[in-house]
Amino acid sequence: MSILVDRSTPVLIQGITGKVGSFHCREMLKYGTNVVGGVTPGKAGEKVEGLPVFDTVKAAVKQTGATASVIFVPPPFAADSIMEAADSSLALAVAITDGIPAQDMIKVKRYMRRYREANRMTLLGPNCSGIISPGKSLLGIMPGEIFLQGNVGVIGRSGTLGYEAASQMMELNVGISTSVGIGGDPINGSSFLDILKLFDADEDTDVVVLVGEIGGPQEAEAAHYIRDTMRKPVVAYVAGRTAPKGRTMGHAGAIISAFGESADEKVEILRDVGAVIVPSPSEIGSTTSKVLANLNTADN
Amino acid sequence: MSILVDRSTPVLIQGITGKVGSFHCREMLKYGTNVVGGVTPGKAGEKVEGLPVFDTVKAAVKQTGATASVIFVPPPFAADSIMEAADSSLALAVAITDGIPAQDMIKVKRYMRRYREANRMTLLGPNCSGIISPGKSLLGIMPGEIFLQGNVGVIGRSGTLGYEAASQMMELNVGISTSVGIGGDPINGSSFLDILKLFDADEDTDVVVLVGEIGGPQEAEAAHYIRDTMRKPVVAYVAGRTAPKGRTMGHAGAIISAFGESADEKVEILRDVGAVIVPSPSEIGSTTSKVLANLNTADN
Amino acid sequence: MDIHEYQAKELLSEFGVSVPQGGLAYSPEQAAYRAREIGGHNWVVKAQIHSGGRGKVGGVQFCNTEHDVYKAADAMFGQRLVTKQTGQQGKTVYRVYVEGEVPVKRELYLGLVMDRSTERVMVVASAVGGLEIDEISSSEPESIIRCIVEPAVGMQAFQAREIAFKLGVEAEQINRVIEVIIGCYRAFEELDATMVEINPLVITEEGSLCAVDAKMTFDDNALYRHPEIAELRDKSQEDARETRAADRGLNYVGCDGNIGCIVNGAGLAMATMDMIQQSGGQTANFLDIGGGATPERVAKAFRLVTSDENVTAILVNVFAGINHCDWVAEGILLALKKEPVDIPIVVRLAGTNVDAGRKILSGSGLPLIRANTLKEAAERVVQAQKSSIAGVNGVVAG
Amino acid sequence: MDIHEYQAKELLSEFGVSVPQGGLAYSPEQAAYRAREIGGHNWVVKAQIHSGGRGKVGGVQFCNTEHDVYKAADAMFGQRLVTKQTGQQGKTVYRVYVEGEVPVKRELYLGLVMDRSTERVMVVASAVGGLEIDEISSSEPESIIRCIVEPAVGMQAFQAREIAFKLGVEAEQINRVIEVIIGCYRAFEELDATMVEINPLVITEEGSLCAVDAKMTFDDNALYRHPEIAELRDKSQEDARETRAADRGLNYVGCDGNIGCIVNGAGLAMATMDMIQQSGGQTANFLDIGGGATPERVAKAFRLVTSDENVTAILVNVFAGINHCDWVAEGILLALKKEPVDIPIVVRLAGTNVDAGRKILSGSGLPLIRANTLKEAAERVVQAQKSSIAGVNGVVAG
Repeated sequence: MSILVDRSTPVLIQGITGKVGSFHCREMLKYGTNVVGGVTPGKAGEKVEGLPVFDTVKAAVKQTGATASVIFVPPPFAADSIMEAADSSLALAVAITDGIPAQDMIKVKRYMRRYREANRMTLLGPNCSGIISPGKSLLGIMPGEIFLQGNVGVIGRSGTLGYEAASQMMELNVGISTSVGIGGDPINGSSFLDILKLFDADEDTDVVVLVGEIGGPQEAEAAHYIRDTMRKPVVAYVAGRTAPKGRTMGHAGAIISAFGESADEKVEILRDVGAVIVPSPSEIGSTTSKVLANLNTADN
Repeated sequence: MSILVDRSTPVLIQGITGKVGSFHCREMLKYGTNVVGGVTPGKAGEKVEGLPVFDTVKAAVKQTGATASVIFVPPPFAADSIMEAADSSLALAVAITDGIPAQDMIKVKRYMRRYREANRMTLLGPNCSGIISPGKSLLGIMPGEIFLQGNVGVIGRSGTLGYEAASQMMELNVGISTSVGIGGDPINGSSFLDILKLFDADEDTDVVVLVGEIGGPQEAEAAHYIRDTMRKPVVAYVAGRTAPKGRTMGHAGAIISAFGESADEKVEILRDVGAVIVPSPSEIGSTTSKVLANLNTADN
Repeated sequence: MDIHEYQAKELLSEFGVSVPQGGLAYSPEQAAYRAREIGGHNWVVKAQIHSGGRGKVGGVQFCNTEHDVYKAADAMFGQRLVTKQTGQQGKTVYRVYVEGEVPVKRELYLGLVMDRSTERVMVVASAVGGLEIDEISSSEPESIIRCIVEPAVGMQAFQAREIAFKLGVEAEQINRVIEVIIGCYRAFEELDATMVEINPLVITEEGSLCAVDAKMTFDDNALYRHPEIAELRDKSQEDARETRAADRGLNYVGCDGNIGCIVNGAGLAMATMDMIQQSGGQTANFLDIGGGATPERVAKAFRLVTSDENVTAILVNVFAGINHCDWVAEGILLALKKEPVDIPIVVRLAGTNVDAGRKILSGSGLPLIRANTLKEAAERVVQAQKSSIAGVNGVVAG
Repeated sequence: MDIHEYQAKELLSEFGVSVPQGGLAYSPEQAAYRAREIGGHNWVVKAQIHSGGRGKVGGVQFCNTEHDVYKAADAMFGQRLVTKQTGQQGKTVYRVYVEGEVPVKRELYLGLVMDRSTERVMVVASAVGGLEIDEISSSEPESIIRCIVEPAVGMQAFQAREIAFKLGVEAEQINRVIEVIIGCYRAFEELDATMVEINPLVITEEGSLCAVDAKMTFDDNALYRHPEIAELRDKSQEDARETRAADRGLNYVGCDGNIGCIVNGAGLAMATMDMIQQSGGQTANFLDIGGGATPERVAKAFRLVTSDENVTAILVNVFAGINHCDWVAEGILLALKKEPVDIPIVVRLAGTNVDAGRKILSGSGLPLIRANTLKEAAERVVQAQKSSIAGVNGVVAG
């Protein structure tokens, strides 16, 4: 098992006829993702990589049975595309698009709450690199070959820092069940907490690595869950200890504005709840490896 | 027991310093309702009938412990007052105001859904005569003396038709547990169905009288519940069999526009699910009396 | 509140909906002048009445010369058009609208209504335009597309897009159709409409989009915040009795019987009408005098009911809550003192201050027929009406 | 994006917020002229910089004569004001704003921010105005009123009323305070702001309301739909390096160290900075070259980093996903060919096409220092920087 996506998950690409959409369609197919079609309004009947293109997500779902979607739609139209996905009984949408206005995302999240929790689509992103269940399925823009299959769940905001973590882990032969990018925007679809819960319930995940950043309350929220409920060990790294206060660091989300939002404060909060803190960005892999080893020792 | 209001229910009046609000404050106090204060922004510190006036509902709730409110605020401000009530941890609000725009009510209902069902205020009305648990508490504008205490629950849209029903019942010595006016507007706080469920669960209610009207889908909705779930006998009357089609009959709600909305169609639907149909508006009391008598015979 | 087609088109065009070029006329001369203004050789002359179904009764005429426009308009002015929607009395034509004829390639249907089940705005569309929506739903039900708008965020582009694609519109027109749908939704929401209908929404032979007929109705309760809409009210299109009633703050709906009803509360008024019919009578009207009925208001209600010449008996049925029976009794006396009535009047009072009310009436010396219950009231008024018609008049003018 | 006080006031006044009469000046002469235009005898001259806390460093001067206004403005122009918010380099004054002085009776605080916990707009108010919000929250935390706006319906009158009553405003001002709160919310929502702050919101001695200072920031991602806001950008208030970066589509934040960083992705960039510091170095900047880094863009990033004269070593750390290592390598060659650099450069490439990238670099003949891991990269650049400063230059200009 893995979380959210598996070998069989049928995937749509919204914005499939665009330059970025078609490029990553090809990449995902190469990785083995079960891409079944795409959506670009007005281009129904065309083909991309031999896959059918539809005018609307609902038409695509009806014809292909897709349950997940990857969104490569430009920022001014991306919020609408996410809502369309949410209204088309998809289980998951991964919004890659960077630059969606915050108020559009408030609207999207308000809109999504019209569905009962059981029927509500899971949204990853926007401004994220996607999700990968190594060896099974890749929905996003990450290089698949740096992710080794295994039993560690990874959650992070940043794409490339996620790659760094994955490659450190591969170097030490530590495999990943699923790696989830939740995206760098201040208002995003799924939080650290949301994904942490999924990993806690996933029987093929033994350890979770949380790759945090300065800014926002989400790491602190996750910490409460780690303290009160989480059954599995959590390894945590927080980037931005040297970041100047009050400045936006690339991600619109990475700005320190309240107590508990600096990297040091987050590290402290996470340590307090029992997460294993990664001392340096180069030790994400080795720390995880040690925690895994301890776990295996304890099991025997 | 009765539903929604009882002898002890502490009640606020929103718009208490207005002519209508202060008049009905007095009437409710006379009936024995536990009115504990009122709200008119900017009039905090004043008294009405010896009761304290507050600027905001929250301040009033904090000081008085009120759990219910009756709203006599003019139409342009009424939607705001209902939302204020909903945001002040009241359990019940009764909106008497007639003439609230439909879009304001859409907004109010959207707003109320921000609270989880368990914490969500029950709204009666707008454009309703209120609710009475005879001998215990009256929140509204009905003449209390025509309601005899007993074991019949009454739900109706129209105020005066509710009085007619109550007085026919009193004439035959048939008493009422609670009588609920849900109001005549097309978009209202509680539906027939909502109140039907409460009566079904109320141990002091043996029979429910549903006083319907032409227009809207609510009687048909209630019929599904009566068929599938309702444990108690339902007596139903539907007004407007002689109403011309396509015309608004006083209540903005009473307009026939779709199938199942005419009085005859509603009667048919309700008869089909086993409700006892009142053959003529003068027989609401006698039909209820017979159903009660049958119930008592069956019990013995 | 209803408005005219030309007014709806004017409003919708402010929200980006294209409409044919047209002009309003109050006379045949002005109609011909409008045709010249518009130019071309093909015009449509349309009677402006508050009703659909005009075309079937001569309210829409196609003309090829200015003289034909003149003649068509001349024939319409002052005519009473009786459609399926107007009732027997019909609606009189005081204004016509002249438009350039639009070369039709396809006709679509687009409507927005307040859906009471979901308590939200519903968009209804069909690829089969031109027919009334009830005709479409009986003859081509599967052509009907429905879409509920989530009020938290309003109509979204993807919803309009889904409708447009389901309508089978060609690629060139998709974006225009989306604009029209979103424009109509914005008009609906911003103007507190209860209905917006474009039928047909035409795709012209040149491939452009055009609202060839449009209808809007508005929420009376919200008119206070749209004075510009309230001004569009056209009393010539209302039942004169209903207009008088509305001007007096009363809710009145005219019917075709002869027993006038004065009741407080819409539900009780309907029940009273039902009861009269069950007792063998025919009601002349629905009339709800409302909650705060002062003597003056009751008196006005009286004059309104008696102004209907079909009325040969009156039933007053008041169950007083906010009202007081003594006020109602005084209102009756006031009305009958000012304008005596020579038809039988049955009065049933109940509720707040009922004894005081009855005392006032019985002490008045007026030959009013008293009833204690709804049933009694209905039976007595039916009986009195029959006797009255038979020449036995139960009331001697005061 | 930040804007100036006078611009924020102009915007807010369109939403019904009263502001003092005032005028902008680009010279001391114009400032004196503005004072005359405004009239009266009491003025405030305020340096227009993108920072709060001006008052404490001489950026706000009270004047009683036009000549004093002239002098105050003259002293401000061209000055670098260093506040708690500007960083050491400060912000230069190019514009001053002259206002009539407002007779203060009470000072309130009003702020609206995007709250990340609830993902909604939060209104923050305090009866203790005039101080910065962090000062209020440390000295008078119980004075702070918070209110979350439900996005489905927007700010409601009752919420504004609750805030106004909690502020203890007197009856005469309640409605004006409500108008200001609702006006600020509308401005926030309609203009895609991320922050609106009025501090102090003054109740004047005559009992009217006045926004004496105002600040607004905007969502960069939404500027495309507000061209009128985008035009308010004042590059003179930005770090010149950051301006250049933004103009090139790069995310750059200047720091005070000497190791220049070129990284793809914000998270990795921060981690790289952390790693350099842990290895004993000091970073000169945060720089995220983004996802679609073409050779041209990498070259631009190079020029940007080397234009900082403090930089004595550079670390390129690219983990390619969308990017390809070969593109990055070509970008490096392109940049160094055009503008040779005589400081050590450490390059760490990983991810897509890493072998091709390494090959390009090693075949270039440039004396680049290669690193395979993040740690190695940081250690080597720190070492190279130290050696470089010690006079042993690791790179011979191409």
